[in-house]
Amino acid sequence: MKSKQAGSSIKRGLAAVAAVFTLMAGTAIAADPIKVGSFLSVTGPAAFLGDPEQKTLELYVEKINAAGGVLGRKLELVAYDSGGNAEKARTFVKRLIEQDKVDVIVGGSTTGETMAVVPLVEAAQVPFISLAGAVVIVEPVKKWVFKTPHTDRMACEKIFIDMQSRKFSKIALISGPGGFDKSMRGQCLGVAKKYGIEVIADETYGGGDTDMTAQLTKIKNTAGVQAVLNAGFGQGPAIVTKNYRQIGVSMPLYQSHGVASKEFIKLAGPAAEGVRLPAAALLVADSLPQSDAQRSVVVSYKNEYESRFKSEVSTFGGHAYDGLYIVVEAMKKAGGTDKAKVRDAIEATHGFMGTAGVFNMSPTDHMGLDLSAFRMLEVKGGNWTLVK
Amino acid sequence: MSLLRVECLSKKFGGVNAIDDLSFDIPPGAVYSIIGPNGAGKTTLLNLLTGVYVPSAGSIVFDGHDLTGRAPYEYASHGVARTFQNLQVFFNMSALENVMVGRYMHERCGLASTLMRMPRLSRTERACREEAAELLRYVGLRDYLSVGADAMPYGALKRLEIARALATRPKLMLLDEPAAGLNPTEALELDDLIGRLTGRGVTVVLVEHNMRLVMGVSDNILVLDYGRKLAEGPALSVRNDPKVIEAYLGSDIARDGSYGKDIADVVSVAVEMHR
Amino acid sequence: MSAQFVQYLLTGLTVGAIYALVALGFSIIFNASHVINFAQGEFVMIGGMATVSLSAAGLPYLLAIPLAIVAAALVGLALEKFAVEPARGASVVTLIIITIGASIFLRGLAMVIWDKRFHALKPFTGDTPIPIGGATILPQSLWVLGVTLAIVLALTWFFGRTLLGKAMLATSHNRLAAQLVGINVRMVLFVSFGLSAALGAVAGILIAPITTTSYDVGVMLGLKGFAAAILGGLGSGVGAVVGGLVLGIAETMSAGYLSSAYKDAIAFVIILVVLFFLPSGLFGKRGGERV
Amino acid sequence: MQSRPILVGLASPRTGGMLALAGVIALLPLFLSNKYFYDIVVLVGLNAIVCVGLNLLIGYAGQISLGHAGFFGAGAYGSAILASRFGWPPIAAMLATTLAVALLAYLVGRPILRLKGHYLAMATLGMGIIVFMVITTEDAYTGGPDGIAVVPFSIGGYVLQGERVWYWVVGALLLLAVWLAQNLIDSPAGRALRALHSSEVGAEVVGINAAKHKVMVFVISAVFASVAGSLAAHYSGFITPGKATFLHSIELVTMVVFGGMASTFGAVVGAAVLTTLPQLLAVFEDYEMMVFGAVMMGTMIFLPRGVVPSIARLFQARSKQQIGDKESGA
Repeated sequence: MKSKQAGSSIKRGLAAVAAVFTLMAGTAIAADPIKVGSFLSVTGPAAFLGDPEQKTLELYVEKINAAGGVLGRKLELVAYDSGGNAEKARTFVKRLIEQDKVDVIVGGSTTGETMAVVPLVEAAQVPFISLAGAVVIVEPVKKWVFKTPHTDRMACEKIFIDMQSRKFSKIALISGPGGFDKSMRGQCLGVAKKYGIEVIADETYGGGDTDMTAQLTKIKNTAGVQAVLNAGFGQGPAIVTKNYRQIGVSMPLYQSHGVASKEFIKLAGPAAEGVRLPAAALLVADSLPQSDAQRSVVVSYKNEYESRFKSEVSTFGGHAYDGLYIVVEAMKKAGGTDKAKVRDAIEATHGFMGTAGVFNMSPTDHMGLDLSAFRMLEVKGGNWTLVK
Repeated sequence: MSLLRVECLSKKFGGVNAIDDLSFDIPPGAVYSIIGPNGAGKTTLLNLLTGVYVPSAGSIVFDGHDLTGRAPYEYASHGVARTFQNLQVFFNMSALENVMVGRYMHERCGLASTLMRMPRLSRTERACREEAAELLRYVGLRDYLSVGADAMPYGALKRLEIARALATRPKLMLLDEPAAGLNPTEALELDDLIGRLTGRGVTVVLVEHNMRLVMGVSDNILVLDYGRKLAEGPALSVRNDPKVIEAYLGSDIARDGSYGKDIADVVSVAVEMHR
Repeated sequence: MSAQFVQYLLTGLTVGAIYALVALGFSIIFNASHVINFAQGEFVMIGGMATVSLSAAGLPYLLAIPLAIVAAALVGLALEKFAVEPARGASVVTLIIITIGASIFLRGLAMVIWDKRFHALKPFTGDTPIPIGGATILPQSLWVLGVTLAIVLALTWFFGRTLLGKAMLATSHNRLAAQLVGINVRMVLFVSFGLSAALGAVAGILIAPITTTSYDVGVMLGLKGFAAAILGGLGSGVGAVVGGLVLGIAETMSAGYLSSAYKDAIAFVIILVVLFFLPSGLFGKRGGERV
Repeated sequence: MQSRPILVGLASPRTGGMLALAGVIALLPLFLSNKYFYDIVVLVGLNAIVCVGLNLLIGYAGQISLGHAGFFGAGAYGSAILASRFGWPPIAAMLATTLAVALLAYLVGRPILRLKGHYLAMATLGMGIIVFMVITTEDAYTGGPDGIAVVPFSIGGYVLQGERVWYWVVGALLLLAVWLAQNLIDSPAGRALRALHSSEVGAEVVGINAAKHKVMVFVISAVFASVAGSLAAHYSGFITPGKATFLHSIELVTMVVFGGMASTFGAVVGAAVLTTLPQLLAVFEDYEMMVFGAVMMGTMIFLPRGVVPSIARLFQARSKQQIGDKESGA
């Protein structure tokens, strides 16, 4: 008796859900504005990426529309919060493609969610600019997938070059639990040899860990370590930095571009002094020489963002800026929103000056940045400074 | 020949001997009652005799099988069934289903044929349902066939447990205070029911405070005190045993007044006997 | 070698003390209601985040901290009043799902009221490491250990010496009997939520200067606190403290001597092994049901 | 109770519910206007398969598990690794994985199912977390936190691709899962499970080996989760450890309790509601989490038995009342 009732009430329930679906379907008729789809980790462990990215997209879509839009059409941003969950990202990308019928996608804060949706955008043939770091996104090249941040491999290389110049050859690695951390760890282990660097200690910490002194003590007691590299983002690196000073390790500490924001210095406090990391020029916008070609772009982005949101700019939001403008430029070049033409135009991006550096894409390079786009920074007096 | 042989059985709870070096035999076909003051270890003994507790020492041999230390379901599979003082009815099922659970051992089949719902299973299910209904009628619960156990009165639940125990087709049935909480009419009906059980060839072990019931139906009585055997024998001889009277009169009132009515019963019976 | 050991031990004790505070919160609510309050971690978060925002608003710690604790306690009371109380009589699993819902709600609320970023809290008394036997300890870790000790003592006094505390203890042993002797069981339930929320908040405030805090720190700390409470034996105060310390030390020792990647897994294996031999945890109530 | 006429038999709760579910699955495509909706429904179906199995464990046998995402993840990664890295035929990969997960569940279940209540919850939670940690750490095989790509499912050269094809596959499998679950529930073994839920001692003394039954249902529910995980991996074409987290375990339990414990169709409804809800709530943006939490709390406060049983009870009460009204009116 009970389950018969149950059966009929499911039917009702499903019918109601289906009705809602059809209603939602009905709203997607007008195709007049250019639709830019996005899915970002606005909440969850990667919120520090997704949050500034979303804000940047909103800010600049508004700005572009205020200036008359693109090709006489307004931009419409359709953004979903994936919470850093690859499954959710997949579903939202289906929604963007099938339901919202977006013209292009700029999003994907993390590598995991980016890679999860790659098969979808490839199948649906929608140009997609990822804002995530790992090199696997563009290597091997996927026809419809591009990315704007520097790769983790480049970060490793930049750091190793700096280490080389300081005559370090034996280092320790400590990395977090996230995809970014693991991927960067893998890349660093992969390219270390090329720079004559040997990783003699390799430790990890877990998500939500409150203390890393145990791992660092182990590193401290490993004979021969000359420098330590921490691949990670979020609160982990801040705790590592604090614990590092607490147990009195004197070797130089390198962080990754995953903490390239003022917030890191705030979180780690005085312990951050002397920490080096590779990052885009954005973090040192004001101290760039007037002659620097990048200066005008990064200074204006920094000012726009900080005056609007009253919070410090990060390189992550910059990646969204770069992605959005590469797409806009490509549409202008393609003279419309034809997906294949826009894709070709993105691939032909040349000499575009973004917050991350100069983009020169090609059929074999869907990122288009080189090592020169990275600057080595050091925390001095509670601020980022360029390492000369 | 005995159906159940208990030798030197002991059970300790943190240094206290709840059952202390107890030995007895139960012949088949009898009604064997276990009485004793509160805390004498009667329920502990039943728990030992059904595998709910593992004995600290001693052995339990049932129907020629040494079951010492075995799990309750193994006791059941050899033909030991029981009811509980604190009801262990399946309140999430109907009365009928409760009894059907009791048929479990005689009906179960392989996982694969269960999942695929083989036709054979439907047939045995139907037979099981009918037999369970028959048993409910047998214990006088014909009105409760499809009623949820959570909606049944206390007296009916006690009989439901008996029906469930019967469904296992036991050789030995242990009843833990079946009359507790019943009104006099229901208690009388119980008398009759126990009589019919032995008629079916089931040996009955009865733990009970209601002395009229015990004296009326028992072939043999075991009197426990502090986990030890105080007396054992036919109803008449136990009644007249001064040690038994002493135990009941001397200790129970002082120890615990909660079973006042039972004590009064015992006292009146004992005093009557002594005259 | 031994300096290394001391370092692991000090770290483990600090982390473990925090787990212990969270576990105590679990146990107090469990005793009053037999509910595992999965929103316990959110109290930790509220404590830390409220202190961050209050001190950012210019309040000194002496004001900000008590206010944050009161705020968390109020949230705990509200949780009891508006979510647990109306569901009285529901099954334990249902109540657990309600607290999971509450924890998602509170996290969402915190995200809207505050933000999604990590925040640092200044240590109470500087951050110059103090050397101990070749290892070092932060002054804040001493605060963590000291305050935890003080709380454990205070709770011992509360449950052993005060009427309300005894009433709460009595309720946990036998709810019906407690009701019969005139204890207001609903009041006990209410107070227990307030008390464990306050404990959670204290944990959150103590640890924030060491680890930073954000709207979702409660998830992991709540989980670890639950693990500690189970390890020690649900409902046992001693168990919660011992469970927390053992868990914390097990984690750092595994990270230090075995594998940092699997340190949490090792900690959970230890818990599973303990439960295999002691199915009610280290100090849990023994004995089965009576039949 | 006499044998019932065939017609009544057809309309029995079991058959009726199955027919209703089959009807919904058959008719739902009429409302699904694009692949996105199909995708959601496929995800609902996969979650529902897990929940139907989990409900056998939680709702019927009364044993909690906060680790089933571990089995789901193990199924997904087992299939993914065998099929994508070692080139096994997907069907063989899935079967081997399912067997391995069943064995894992058996080995884990035997010791931990002796635990009761919250202790069991903790033990299963710990087991799930250990599985998760292995998946994220052994990145040489699993791709680590970033996940790995999975080849499409194929049987004998026919490749299962596209949401619509998967819709029918998952729909059929869900029906199968419900059918198996219902068969189990309406059997001696099913009654044994419900019995030991209510009183373990009571069940033992009528000859039920409680430990064996608990392990059996634990293994069955793990197999359901593992198969759903394997399918999810092939369907998505890419998997990350996200689906193996303890948060997902809690999500699964929530679906079961939300829909209604000890109700197979409740499990399906719970999966449907909690899978679609985040999609509907996406419009709330920053407030999504709050609304989701509030919906969960509210539902459980006002429908403490879960959606389906509570509503069923409501209807029963009403129809009884109507009959009463008629009788008194006549």
